[in-house]
Amino acid sequence: MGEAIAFYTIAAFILGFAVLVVTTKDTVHSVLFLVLDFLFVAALYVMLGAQFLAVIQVLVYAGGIVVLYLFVVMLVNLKRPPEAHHDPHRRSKLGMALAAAVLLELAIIVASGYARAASPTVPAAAIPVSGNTEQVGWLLYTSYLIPFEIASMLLLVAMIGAIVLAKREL
Amino acid sequence: MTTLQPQTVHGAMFDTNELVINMGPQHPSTHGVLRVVLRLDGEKVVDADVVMGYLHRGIEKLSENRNWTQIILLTDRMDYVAAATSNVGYCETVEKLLQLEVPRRARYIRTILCELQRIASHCLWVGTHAMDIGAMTVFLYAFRERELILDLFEEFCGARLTYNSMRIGGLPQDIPPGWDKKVLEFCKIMDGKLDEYETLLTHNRIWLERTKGVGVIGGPEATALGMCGPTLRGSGVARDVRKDEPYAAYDEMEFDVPIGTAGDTYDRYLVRMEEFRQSLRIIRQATEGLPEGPIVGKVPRLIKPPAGETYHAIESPKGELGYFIVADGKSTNPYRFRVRPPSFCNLQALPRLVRGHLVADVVALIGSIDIVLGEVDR
Amino acid sequence: MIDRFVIPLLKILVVLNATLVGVTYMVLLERKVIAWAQSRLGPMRVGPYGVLQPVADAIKLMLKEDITPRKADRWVFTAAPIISMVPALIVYAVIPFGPTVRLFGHDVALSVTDINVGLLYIVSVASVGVYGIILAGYASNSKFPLLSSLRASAQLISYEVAVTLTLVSVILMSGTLSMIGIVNSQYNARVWFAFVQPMAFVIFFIGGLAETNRAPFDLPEAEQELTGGFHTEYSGMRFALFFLAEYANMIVVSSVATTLFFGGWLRPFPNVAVLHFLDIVPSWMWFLIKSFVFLYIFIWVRATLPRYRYDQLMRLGWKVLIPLAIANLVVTGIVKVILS
Amino acid sequence: MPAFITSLQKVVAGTTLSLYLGDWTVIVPATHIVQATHHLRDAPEAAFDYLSDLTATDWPPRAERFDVIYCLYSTRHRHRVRLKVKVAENQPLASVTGVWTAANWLEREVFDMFGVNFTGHPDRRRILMPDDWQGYPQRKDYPLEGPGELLMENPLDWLKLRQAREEADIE
Repeated sequence: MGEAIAFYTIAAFILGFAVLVVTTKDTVHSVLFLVLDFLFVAALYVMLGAQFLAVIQVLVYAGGIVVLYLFVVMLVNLKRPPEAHHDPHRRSKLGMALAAAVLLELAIIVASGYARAASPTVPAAAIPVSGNTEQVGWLLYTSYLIPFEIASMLLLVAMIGAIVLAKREL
Repeated sequence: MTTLQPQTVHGAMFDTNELVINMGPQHPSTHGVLRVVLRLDGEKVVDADVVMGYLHRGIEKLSENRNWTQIILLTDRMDYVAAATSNVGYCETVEKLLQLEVPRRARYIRTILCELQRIASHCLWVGTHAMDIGAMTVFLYAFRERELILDLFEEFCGARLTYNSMRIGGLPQDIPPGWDKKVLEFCKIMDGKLDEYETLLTHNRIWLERTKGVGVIGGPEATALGMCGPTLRGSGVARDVRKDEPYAAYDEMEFDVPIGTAGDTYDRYLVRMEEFRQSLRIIRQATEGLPEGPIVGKVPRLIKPPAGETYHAIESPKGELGYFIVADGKSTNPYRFRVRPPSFCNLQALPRLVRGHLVADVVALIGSIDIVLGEVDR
Repeated sequence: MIDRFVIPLLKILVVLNATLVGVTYMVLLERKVIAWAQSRLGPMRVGPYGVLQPVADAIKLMLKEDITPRKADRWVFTAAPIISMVPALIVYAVIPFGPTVRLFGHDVALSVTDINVGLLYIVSVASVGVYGIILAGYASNSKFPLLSSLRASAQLISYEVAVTLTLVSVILMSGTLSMIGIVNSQYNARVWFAFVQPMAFVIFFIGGLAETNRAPFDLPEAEQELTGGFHTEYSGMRFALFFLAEYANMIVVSSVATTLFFGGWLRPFPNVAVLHFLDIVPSWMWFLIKSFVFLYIFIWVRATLPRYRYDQLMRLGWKVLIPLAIANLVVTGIVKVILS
Repeated sequence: MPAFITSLQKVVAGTTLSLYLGDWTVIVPATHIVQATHHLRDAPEAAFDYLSDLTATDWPPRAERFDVIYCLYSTRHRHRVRLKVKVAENQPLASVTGVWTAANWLEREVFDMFGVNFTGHPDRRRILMPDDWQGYPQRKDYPLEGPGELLMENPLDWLKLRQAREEADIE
C-alpha cells in the first residue's frame, strides 16, 4: 500500500515537471524542471531496488548532462526577433497527427503488453554475482558487451565532433 | 563613457559575442580607483581602455596658487606611499632654480630617507602584487616590515604617511639621536625578511607559472612607451636616474642597477626584489658615512626664484619622477608647476601589456607595473 | 520501534547539528590558523581568544539586509544558495564516524546509514552541488558572477572526472562501494589504502581542493579578479549559505579522504595487538583527528600558495591529473589480476 | 653646443636656442615639430629615444598663448634637451604619437588641461577630467572658484548631462 502511494506520488511529480519543462517560457527554468524530473526518476529507481542505476542517473544526467544544457541556455542568445515565432513553414497539423499516432501505438503496446509477462533476457540465476552494482557490471560485460561498446564508440565520435565544431583553430 | 563596444567574433562554425566588463573603479585589485574597461573574448582580453581621474585633485593647478614652501605638503599627496621621495624631488628642483647649495649632511639624510621610502614602497608593492596573484601571506609579511620603516619616519618627522619631511635648502630638523643605529638595525632585520618573501615566491612553481611570459615587452618598445623605473629595467634597459643623473648623495654611493632580460612580470619582480637589497646597501653606506655639518643651506628669507624654467628628475620607487617648474620671477608662487608622474607613464603601457592575456593576468600586470593612483590622477 | 525510527532520527539530528557547528567553527579555525601563519592574532574580541566569534558572525549575517538585485531572476536567485547547501549536508548520511557500538542497550552504527552504493552516492550528490554555483552566477544577472560561475562549473566538472577515477582505484582495492565496507577492507588488508594507492590519494586531494574551490584553485571566488565571484550580489544569510557550503564541502572531502585512504575510524596499525593501548582513544575520535589533519592542510595550503590561472588549472586537470588517474587505475587493475 | 643641436638647426629652419641652469631648450616652429622630433629620435648623435615629459604652459596675453614643451632624454647618450613649440588657441599642432608612443596619454592630458588642438592623435579624449567637462582647467584664465562649477550649472547643460546619464543607466 505504502509503496503504491509512493509510486503514484513520484509518478505524478515526474509527469508534472515534464509538463512544466515544455510549457515554461524561461528556458533556464525549463532546464531546472528537467533536473527535478531526473531526480524523481532516480527516486523511482530506488523504489525498484536499483540503487546503482538511481545514483548513476543523478550523477550522469542531473549532475553532468543538464549542466551542459544550462551552459548552452545561459550563454546562447535566445532572444529571437518576434517574427521568428511565426514560422511560415510550421506544420502544426502534421505534428498533431504524428503525436496522435505515437499515442495510439503506446496505447496498443500497453493494452497488449499486460496480457503476457515480460520475460527477462537473462535469467537471474545465470548471474554468478550478487549485489546491485555487480549484477549491472556482469550484464554489461557479458550479454550486452557489443551494444555497450557501440555506445561508447558513439560517444567518442560525438566528443570529437563537438571539438571539431567548437574549436576555432586546431 | 568608453570607446569599447562588444563585437562579434566570427569563427569557422559559430559566431560568438564579446563581453565588455568594467574592472573598477571599485574593485579589490585596481589599487585604488583605477577603472579598466576590458573587452573580453571568453576570458581573453581583446582590448583594454584605462579610465582614470577619479582621484584628480588638481595638484598642479593648486600649486600655482601656493607659495614655494606650501607646495612641499602637496607633493606628499601624490605618491602617498613614497611621500618623502616626492618631497626630495620638488625641493631639489626649486633648489636648482634658486641655484642653492645643499649641505652634504642634508644630502646624505635625503638619500637615506629616499631609500627607506623605496623599501617601504616596494614592500607595499610585493605585498599587493602577491595578493593579486593569491598569495596573501606575503602581503602581511611585507606590511609588518613596512611598519618598521613607518616607525623610523615617525621618529624623524612625526608623521607616518604624508611626511612633509623636506625643506627647500635642506631638512626641517636633524635626525633624532640614535636614529642611525635604528636604521642599521632595521637593515639587519630586513635582510632576513627578504629571504622570507623569496622563499614564498621566487621559486614557487605557481608563482613562476603565473608571472613568467606574462606581459612581455621588449626594451626599445618599453622605452618608446615612456615606461620608467623597475618596470623599464625589467625589459633590460639600464636606465636609473640615480646613476645617470645623480642627485642627493647618490654620486658618492656604490650600488648596482639590476636589469631583467625577458621583460615579463617575473623579471620585473626579480628587479624589484634586487632593488630591495641595493637600497639596503645604499642605506648602510649613507648611514655609516654620515658626515657632520649643518642641515640647511643658505636659504633666502623669501623664496622667489629668478624667472626661468627647469626640469629635474629623480628616481622614485615607481620610476622617473620629474618636476617641470616655471618661475616668473615676480610672484612668490610658481608660474607653472608640472609633475611627470612615473605611475601615469607606466600605466600607459597597461593596454599594450594585457592584450591577448587572460583576465587573471590583468590584475597580475596592474600589480607588476606598480601604480599609485594618487600620482596618476594628481 | 526505537531501532527503526528513534535512533535514525537521533543520528540525523546529531550529525546535522555537529556538522553545522563544525562548519562555523571551521571558519573560526581558518581565520585563526591563517592569522597565526601571517603573524597576526585573528579574532580576539568575542569571548576568550575569540571562541564565540562564529556566534557573532551568525547573528550579524542573519540581521543583515537581504538584497535581491532588481534585474535578478528572483526564484533562481533564492534557490541557488539552498541548492549549494543541501547537497553539502546530505552527503554526511553515508559517512561512517565509527563502527557499530553498544549504547544504552542498543547496537548503534556510528553512521546515519550504510547503503551499498555509498561512494557513488557521495559523488553524485556532490555533482548536484554545482548547480548552486551556476545558478547563482546566472540569476545575479551580473557579469562578474557569470564569469565566475562559468569558471566554477568548468572546474568542478573537469576535476570530478579525475577524482572519480581515483575512487575507482579504491573500489578495485576494496571490492565494495559501501563506505563501511571500505573501512573494513582496509582492516582486513592490514594497511591503509593511502600506502598502496599513494598516487590516487594525491590526485584525490588535489582534486578535492579544486572541487571545494579552495586555494590554489579558488578561481571562482578570486576576489582579486572577480570581486567576490559568484556570490558578489548576495548578502546576509544567503551569502552565508554559500560560505557554509564551501566549508561543509571541505569537511566532506576530509572525511572521505580519511575513510578511503586513512582507515576511517581505525586506530593506527589496527591489527597490531601491541598497540592495543591506543584504543583508549575512541574510534570516532580517531576519525575526527584524521579529518582535522586534512582540514588543517586545506588551510595551510591557502595561507601559502598563490592562485592558479584558469587555463593552467584546466591544463593541470585534463593533461596531468586525468591521465595519471587513468594510468593508476590501469596499473591497479593489472596488479590486482596478477595477484589474484 | 652639443652636436645634435647643430644638426637639428641644419634640418629645421627657424630654431631658437637658450641655455639655462645647464639645460638646453630649442624653440621649434610649430609646423616643423614632427620633422624635428623625428630627427632628434633618429639622428645617431641625438638618439632621443625617450620622451620624458610632454606638457604645456599658458602665457595668456601672448598671441601664441601656449608653449608646448617636450622633455627628451637619450638612454644611449644620457643627455637631455627640451623642445618648445609656441601655438595659439585652436592652432593645430601635429601629434608626435608616431614618434614616441608615450606621447599618447601625455598629449591627451595637455589637451584635457589646456585645450591644445593636437591633430593626428589616435585617441583624443579627455583623460583626467570627466568627458563632459567644460573648459580647460590649467589655462590661466580658468576661474579658480565659482564659474567652473557654474558652467556645469547652465540649465541646458544640466538637462543634457542628465539625459545622457539616464540613457547610460538604461543600457
